Amino acid sequence: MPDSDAAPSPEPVEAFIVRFEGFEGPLDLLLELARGQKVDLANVSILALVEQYLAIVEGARRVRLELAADWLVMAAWLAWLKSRLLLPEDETAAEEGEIAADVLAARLQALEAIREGAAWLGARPQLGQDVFPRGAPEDFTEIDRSRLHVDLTSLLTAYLAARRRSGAKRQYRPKPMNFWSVQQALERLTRLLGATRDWTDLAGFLPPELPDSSEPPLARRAALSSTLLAGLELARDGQLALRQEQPFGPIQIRPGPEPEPDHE
Amino acid sequence: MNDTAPPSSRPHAERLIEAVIFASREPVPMRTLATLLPEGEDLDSVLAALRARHEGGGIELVEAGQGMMFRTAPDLAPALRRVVEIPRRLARAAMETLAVIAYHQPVTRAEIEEIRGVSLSQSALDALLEADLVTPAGHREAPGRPALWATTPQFLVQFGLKSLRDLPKRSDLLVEPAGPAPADP
Amino acid sequence: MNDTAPPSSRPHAERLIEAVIFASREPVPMRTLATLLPEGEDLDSVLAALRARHEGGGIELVEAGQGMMFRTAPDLAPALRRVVEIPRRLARAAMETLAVIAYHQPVTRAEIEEIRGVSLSQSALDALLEADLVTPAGHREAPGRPALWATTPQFLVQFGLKSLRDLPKRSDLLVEPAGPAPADP
Repeated sequence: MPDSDAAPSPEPVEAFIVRFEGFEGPLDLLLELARGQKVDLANVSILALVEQYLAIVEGARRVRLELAADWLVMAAWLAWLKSRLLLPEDETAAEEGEIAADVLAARLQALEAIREGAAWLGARPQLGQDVFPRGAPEDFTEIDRSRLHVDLTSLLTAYLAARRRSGAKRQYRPKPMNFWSVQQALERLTRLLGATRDWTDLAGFLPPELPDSSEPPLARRAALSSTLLAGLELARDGQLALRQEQPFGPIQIRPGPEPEPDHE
Repeated sequence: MNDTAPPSSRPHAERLIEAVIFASREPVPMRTLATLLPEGEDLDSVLAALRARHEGGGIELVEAGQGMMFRTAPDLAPALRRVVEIPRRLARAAMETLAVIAYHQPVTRAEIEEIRGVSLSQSALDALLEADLVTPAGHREAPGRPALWATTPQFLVQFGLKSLRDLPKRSDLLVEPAGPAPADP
Repeated sequence: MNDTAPPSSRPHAERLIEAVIFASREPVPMRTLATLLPEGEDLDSVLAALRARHEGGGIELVEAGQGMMFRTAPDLAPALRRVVEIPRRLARAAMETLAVIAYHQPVTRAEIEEIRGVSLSQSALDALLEADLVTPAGHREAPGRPALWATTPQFLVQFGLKSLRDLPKRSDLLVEPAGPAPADP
C-alpha cells in the first residue's frame, strides 16, 4: 500500500482506530479529519481527507474483521473519488472527480453547520435545565357549569330510546286487519242483487261501513276487489252479468245471464 | 423610577432565594432556604428584603405551611379571573324522562315508568326539577290521586321551541305502530 | 384607584401584567395581555417597565414563543440545580437531530440521515418527541409519502427563542462564509 508517503504520519491514524466506535458514521469521521487540517472548511483538501479515511478503515480492518457496511461503502466511494482526482483517464473523469469532491465538501459543510447549530442551541440557557419557569402556577380560570347543554335531537333520541326499551318488553300483538272478504262480498251481493233490475255500479255493493273515501284507501280497495271477485264468481254461475264501458271505467253489474243481444 | 435597579445590584442571596421560591413546585421550607444561603447570611433579613421589594407589586411573598411561596396579590384576583362556561349535559335517564313528560304530559310517575320500562330514579327527577324543565301539574282524578308532571315554559326556552306543537309528532318519530298510549300532544 | 392596595402601590396595569405572567408556567400570549390591559394603556411600555424592574433580580422577564414569561436568571443555574428537579439533558445525537429539524424543517427522516451521515436512532427521536420538541408535520407528496418533521412551539420556549428567525443563520455558524469548494490539486 502506498499510504505511508501520502497520508500523514501513522500515529494519529492509530489513535483514530482506537476511537473508531466513538464516531457517528463515516461522515462524522471525515469531518473530524477535515477539522484536523486546521484550515477553513471551504479550503479543505479533499484528497488528503480521502487518503486519511482509507488508511484508517484499512487499519481498522487489520484489527477487526467485521466493519459496518456504511464504512465500507464510503471507503469504496472514496477510493473511486481518489482515482478520479489522482489519475483521471480523460477530461470527463477529471470533471466527475471535481464534482464529487465538491459534493463531499458541501456535505461536510452542511454537517459542520448542523454541529454548530446544535452547539449554539446547547449553549443557550434551556428551560428546565438552566433557567426555570414558575413552579407553582396559578390558574385564574373559573368553570361555570350552571348552564345546560341540551338540544332537540338529544331529546328525541332519548324519547325513541325510552319507547324502544319498553316496546321490547311488550308482547308482539299484530294489529287485526279487518278487510272485506270475498265470502262476505258474495253474501252481500247475492242479497242485494234481488232488489236490483238495471245496470248498477259495482261500488254500490260495497259494505256500508265504507261510506266514502275517508276510510283508509287500502280497506276500500280490498272491499272493491273482493266484490269484483264475488261478482265474477256469480257471473260464471250465470247469476249476473258484468260490463265495463271503457278501460278503467266503472264496472257495472245487473242480475241475469250474459247479455248477448246488447249490441244488436 | 427610583426602584429600577441597575443590573446585578441586588445581593446574590436575595436573588437566589427569589429564584428558588419562584421555581419550586411547593412552598420551600425554611430549612432548605437556609442551606442555600452563603455562610453568615441571615435568612430572616433576606426574606424581609424580598418581601419589601415585592410590596405593592403584582405578586407577594407569603408564608404557606412550613415554607415560603409567591402568590399574586389578592386585590388583583377579580381582574385576573376568567370564567369559562362549560354547560352540563343531562344524564341519559333524566333526558329520557324529560322526553316522556314532553310527549305525554300531563303524565303520572307510573306512566313514565311504564313507557320507559324502568323505574324512575329520584335523581333524574331532581335534575329536571332543579333545571326548571318540569313541574307538578295537579293530580289525576283516579285512585291514589297520583301527581301529574308537565314541562315548564323554561323547557320551551331551553330547546328553542315556540310551543309544544313544535315538537315533531310522535307518529313522525315512531316508524312502528306505538300500541296503546295516551293521545298525542 | 384600588383602596385595598398598599399605599406604595405601583401602577395598576403593571401590577396586573406582572401577576398574570408570573402566575403562569407557560408564556402568556401578547393577545391575552392586551385584553387584560385597561383602556388606553400601552402594553409595550408596561412590559418595558416590568422588565426594567426585574433586571438584576432572581427572575427575569423574557419573550419566548409567542408570549411573555418569567424565568429564573441564567447565572443562578448552578445553585438552583441543587434544589430543583432537572430532567436529563438531550444526548448529542438527539441534539444534532433537533438542530437538523430546526434548520431544515419540514424535513423527512431520510433527509435528516443524509445530512448527519448516519441513520436516525429511535431513542433520539423518542427523546425529542417525549420532550415535545418535534412533531410530525404532514407528509411529503413524493413516492412513499414520507412523514415530515418540524419543531414545536415548546421548542421555542425551551430554548428561549421568540421565533425560528432567532436561530443563527447557517452562514454565521460556519467560521468563514462558505465559498465555492476549491478543486483539489
